[in-house]
Amino acid sequence: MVSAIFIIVVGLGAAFALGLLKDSWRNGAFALTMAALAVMSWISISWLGALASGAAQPTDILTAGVQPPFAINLRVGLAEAGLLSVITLTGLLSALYLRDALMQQGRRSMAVLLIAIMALSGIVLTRDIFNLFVFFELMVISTGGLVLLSDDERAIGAGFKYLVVTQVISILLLVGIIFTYHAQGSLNIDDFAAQPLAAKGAGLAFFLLLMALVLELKPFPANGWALDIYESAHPGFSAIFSAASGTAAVYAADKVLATGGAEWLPLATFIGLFTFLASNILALRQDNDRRLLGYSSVAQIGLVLAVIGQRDILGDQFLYIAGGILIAHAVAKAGLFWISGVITRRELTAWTVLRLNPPLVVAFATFLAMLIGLPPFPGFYAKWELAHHLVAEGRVAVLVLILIGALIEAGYLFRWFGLAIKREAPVARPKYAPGKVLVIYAAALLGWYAGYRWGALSQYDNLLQAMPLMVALGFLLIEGLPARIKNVIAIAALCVWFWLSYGSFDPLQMIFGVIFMIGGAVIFLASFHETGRRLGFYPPAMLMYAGLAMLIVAESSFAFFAAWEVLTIGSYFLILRGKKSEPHALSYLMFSLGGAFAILLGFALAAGGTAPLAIADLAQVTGAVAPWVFVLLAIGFMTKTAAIGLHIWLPGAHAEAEADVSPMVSGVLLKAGLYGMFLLLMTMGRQHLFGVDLTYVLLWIGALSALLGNLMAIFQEDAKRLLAYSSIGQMGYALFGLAMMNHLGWLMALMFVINHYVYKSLLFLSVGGVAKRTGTRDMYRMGGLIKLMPLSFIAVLIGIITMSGVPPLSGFGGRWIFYNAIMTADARLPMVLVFLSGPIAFLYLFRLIHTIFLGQLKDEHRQLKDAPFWILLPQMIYVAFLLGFAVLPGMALRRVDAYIGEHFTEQGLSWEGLTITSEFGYWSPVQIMIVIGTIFTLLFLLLLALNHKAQWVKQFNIVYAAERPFRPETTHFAWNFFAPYRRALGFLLAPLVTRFWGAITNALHETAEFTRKLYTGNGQTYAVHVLVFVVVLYLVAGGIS
Amino acid sequence: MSNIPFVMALLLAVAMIAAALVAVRATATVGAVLAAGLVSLFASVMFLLLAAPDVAMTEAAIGSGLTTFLFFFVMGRIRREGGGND
Amino acid sequence: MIRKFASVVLLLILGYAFYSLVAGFVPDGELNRSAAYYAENTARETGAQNIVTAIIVTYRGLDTLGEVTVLFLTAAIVAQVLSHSRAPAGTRGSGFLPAGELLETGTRLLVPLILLFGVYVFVNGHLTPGGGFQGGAILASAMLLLLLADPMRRFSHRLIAKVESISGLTYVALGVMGLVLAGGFLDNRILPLGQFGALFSAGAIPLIYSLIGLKVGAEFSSMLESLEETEDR
Amino acid sequence: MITIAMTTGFVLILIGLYGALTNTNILRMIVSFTIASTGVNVVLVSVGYMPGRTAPILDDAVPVGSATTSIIDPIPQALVLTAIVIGLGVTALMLAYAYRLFRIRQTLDISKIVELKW
Repeated sequence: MVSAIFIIVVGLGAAFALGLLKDSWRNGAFALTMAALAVMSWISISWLGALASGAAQPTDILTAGVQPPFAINLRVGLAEAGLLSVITLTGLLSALYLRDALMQQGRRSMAVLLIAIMALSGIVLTRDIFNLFVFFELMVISTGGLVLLSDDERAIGAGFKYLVVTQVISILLLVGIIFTYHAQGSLNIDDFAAQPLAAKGAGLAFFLLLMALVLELKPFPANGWALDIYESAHPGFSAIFSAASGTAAVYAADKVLATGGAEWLPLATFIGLFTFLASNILALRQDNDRRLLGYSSVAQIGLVLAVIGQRDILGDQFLYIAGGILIAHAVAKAGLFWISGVITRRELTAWTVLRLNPPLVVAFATFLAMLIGLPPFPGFYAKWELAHHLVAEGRVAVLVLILIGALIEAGYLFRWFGLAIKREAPVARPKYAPGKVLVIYAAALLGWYAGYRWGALSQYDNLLQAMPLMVALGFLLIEGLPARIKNVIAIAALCVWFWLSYGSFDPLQMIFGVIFMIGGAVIFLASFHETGRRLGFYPPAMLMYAGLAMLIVAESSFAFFAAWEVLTIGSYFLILRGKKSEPHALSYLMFSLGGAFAILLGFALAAGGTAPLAIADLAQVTGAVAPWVFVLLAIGFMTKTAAIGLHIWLPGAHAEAEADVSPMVSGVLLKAGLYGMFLLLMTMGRQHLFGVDLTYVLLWIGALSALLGNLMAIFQEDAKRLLAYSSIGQMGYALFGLAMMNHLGWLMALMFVINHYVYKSLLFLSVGGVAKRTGTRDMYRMGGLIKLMPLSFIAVLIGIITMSGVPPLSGFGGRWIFYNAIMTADARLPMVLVFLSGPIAFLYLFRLIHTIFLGQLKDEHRQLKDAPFWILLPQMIYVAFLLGFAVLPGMALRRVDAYIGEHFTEQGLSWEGLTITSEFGYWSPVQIMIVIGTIFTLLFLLLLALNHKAQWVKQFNIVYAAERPFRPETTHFAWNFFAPYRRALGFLLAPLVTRFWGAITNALHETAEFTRKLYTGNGQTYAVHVLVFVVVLYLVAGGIS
Repeated sequence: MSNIPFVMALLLAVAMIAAALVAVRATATVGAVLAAGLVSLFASVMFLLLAAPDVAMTEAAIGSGLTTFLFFFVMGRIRREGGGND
Repeated sequence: MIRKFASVVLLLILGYAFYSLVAGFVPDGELNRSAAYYAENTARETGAQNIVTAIIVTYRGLDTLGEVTVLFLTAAIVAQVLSHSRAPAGTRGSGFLPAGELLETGTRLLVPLILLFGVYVFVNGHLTPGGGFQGGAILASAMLLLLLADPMRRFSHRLIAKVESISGLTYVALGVMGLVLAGGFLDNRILPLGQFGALFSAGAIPLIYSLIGLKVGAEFSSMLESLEETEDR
Repeated sequence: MITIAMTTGFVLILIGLYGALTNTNILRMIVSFTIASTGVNVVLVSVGYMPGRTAPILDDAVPVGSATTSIIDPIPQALVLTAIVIGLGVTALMLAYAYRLFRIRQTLDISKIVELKW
């Protein structure tokens, strides 16, 4: 093992040696630089490997052959080795990335780069406070030099501002150092720990020292200078500035904080959280990509500082958590800055150009996911552990603030991703320098590798070894294949996964498993319709299904939460594919992540410690915390089922998705939320908060969702939106059934789970097929399609019969169980609401037939054919299934009924032959079928007899008799069909919820807009900010002495 | 011990602060630079009083000498290019 | 105006903090443990008379290496900053201190003396006050005089850069030798400590301090020259 | 003695900072910063001073054996040496930047260099 001091020796030696080379011999100089950086990286990594595997012990390196504190000593432990690896690797890759700029500016700039990396390594290694100052100054000055690599002349101004501010910081630092030295009699950081700072003035000295170090972390609001650098510097350098400098500075602050004792930690927590939240809010208003990344960097470092503030409770997990966040941030931020370097313009929408190079999009998504802490990246594990530690120690407020900040961060990062994916892209594919692109890919791979390592280190399963996830990720590798081949593989994967796992399913898991896997596979049949390669469809779709697959088999809260996030992120990418779905996908993601954070918080509360929690153990949660766990988990699950109040993402997301995606996210994905609710109610049962039975609240939410969802659906002109709103109502029914907390209620909820999957998939597919043919989703642009699209018509007909719950199809079964169920419950008012919403569903469902298939055919639709075969095929499967299920509901429900019977003592249903009996009556599907069939046949024959003289009349097209109307919808008979109802019930539809969430968003944006005026751009003002920061904290801390 | 260093220190302190005020408030940049050099020079005498001959030498040579010249060189360049009047 | 007021308020509060530092300051009656260690052991361990020098070159050698690097870095960056923005041709000279006959003659006379003095200062750094930095500054002042006397004169950039690099490399190499041959990086005991108080004593300290002197002198010169220079090489 | 020096140092720091925060001319800001760093150096040295002792040089007047009781703390001096040199480096760098800025913007007024903001 090579001593770590050689990192410094090699860096310096190479920098000095560069001076000996001829200025013109730049290739040689560059080679020397790269070689030196490679050696530095190699030393760091070999230490990291040895320390991590236990082959080496943390080592002190003495200089001058004298023991500390009398001479400077350096230390390499696991943390140091990890950070050194980050720093040197960032340096190495950035140097490669900066090749052109370095070659142009010559060996001097290469020497500056080498010294910068050397200095950052020194900051990490040294255990001497004044030595730290020297390395800090080296970092500052080399930053001043590297800023010059930019082509942007504004960088000079930014560099100067930076120097001004660092002068102020240096003054504070030196004063702090000398008085700390006076109090301690030593400059060695480890000696501070041994002797508490008791001497008079020592506290203030330490405060100044700490402030200086913290200021290097660019705390809000004393960070305008850093943002200016991020905006104007060469992205290759910004990567270093963010990933390496930030990392080193954080570690310096940590080193000193660790010695100061616990009383300083709240200060760090406060500064960190404040910075994290404020910078994330500020970033909301950024249009400049690099400045946005700057804000995000500042925020992330703030987060790490906040985590450092928790080191008193994190114990030996501290390194895992803080390191996870720090490394994820370093890799992601470096990667994003590197990407920004291959993009020529600075507005966020310029990133659309990435689409012409799909692997770069994957890299982009990887970095974003790492930043936000999504699985399977280190930040995810860190977030999980952190949440549990914080909750275990009662620091819930800190956790909540962190989660809010993370949510805001996800908001602007994914808005950006949405812009890049959905806005118009340039046509010409730009030529990227291969070296630069290679560096970006290297960073992405490192990110995945870090995720793998963190997974291996965690006390839970390594997510990257979970088979479904591996399969989903495998689709990234076969993106080049034709869509149909990938489709076959996808279907096979779902079936195989089901086949492998169904043996261990209980009946509940079985139902959901069939829907998720087999149901998913059926919907995939429709995807055969797509030709070409269909880039970017299969990986997210399979990611979603992987999440679902992992969700069903999840036994621990960790596995459940990981699966939840996986399916969320997969479905987000999937929804984003729709033509106009950019804002809706974002709102979906925001709600889902918010819900996920609620779940995280709930699980953490339930666990009450850091030991893994089995889902089944939720039942053991008691005491004051239990209702809160219930509330949080329920909110989390209800964001997925789009319960009223949390529903505003759904209509857009479901309606704007592609034809075969809508059934996936509606028919399949919504059930994940119900599955969660099932588990929650099954384990935790009735909980009371402030004396209120929470299931009673759920009952109300379910009833309101059912009523309002249906009500909103009737006023839609867009067929898919109509179906989407109806899903809100349908999920409301299911929630209502669950919340009744009795046998029949649950059975009904399960019935809804099955039925909703089938008819919503069916309807979305058929409407999607029609929309594909007609080119519109607006029903008033359609009409009279019955003869042109007969199969679609049959599908819709069967679908709406089932859905509206009239006999003879299985929807009626659902209704029947439902009516039985509510007779056993005693919540009258919500029950009335639910009753009311039944007929309302009729109103809109009937429009699907009436407006689309009946009435006048539009002139431009005369040549239409029925929907494509592959879109029809699954519809026909569903039709067949519905007919079968109508006759034989017992085939699925019977076992479930028995299973539910384990949870509820009261009488369930009795199943005899084909007849089902409850205490209120019986239901024999076959009899009903026969009766209804007979009535229908009789009526039909009667009509034929009465109308035997009827003759076909050519349609008389009035629409185009005169000029083309300005607003074609106003001439359509079915437009605004339910206007009278709107007048009567419109008040119920005031978009209160939308306004509420809109107001929150606006408030955040306004705050951002107002606050960012702080950053006047004047370097002197920034210096004032720095002083204000210190002085205010000095006052807040009560005049430390 | 004796009063002489004490008085000298006091005088030096007053002189330094006065020079510093001049440096900060002076209208002409040249004057400011010279005053700052003077502050440095007084500081190096102060270092001698504080029994720090090494520091005194360094401060005299670098703080007051080289720094001042650096300022003049840059100001010279700027003046020749038409700026630096304020 | 607001800024002035705000600055005054801020500085007053900061001043109060400083005041409490001064007010609470109690000078040590005895040397603290670090200082006491140096007082007792410097002579034995390093053989240097000037304890400050021993600390700078040996005990805190890493700081000093960093410090030299700061100058190296600054010289490089200053050169780089200015290489992008050379003044228009024909406007040479510092503009403040016009050269004259007297200055030129004086320079010729003085420069060798100054150089010699500079070398004396850093070679004796371990014995008397002064050392590499002071000596280096003195060397640079000779260069300064040359520049002032004749702004047209160019010292060889190559020479300065070579001196800079070679002394830097040797410095680092000596440090590594300390690691290999003695107790650690920058240990001065790679050479015999010699007779306490003699010129050639204190192990590698005089050598290192001389290298520092050369390097610092070269760096200062290069900086001065970059700032003075007005056209492309 | 110590109090005078230390107070002077702190006053210099404050004056320097005041100058740096109120002078809009870049060169004047840099001048102010050099004053502040001189102040820091004075503070540093004064912390190491001990009344009645001599400079930390072991010559005939201060034999090795009695060093512990007769010299002042050498460490702050060593630190100040480093700080002075680093201060010069930073000053030089700032000056170079100032010149470059002047070349680009034709102004030395820092309040006019605000094209990067928000």
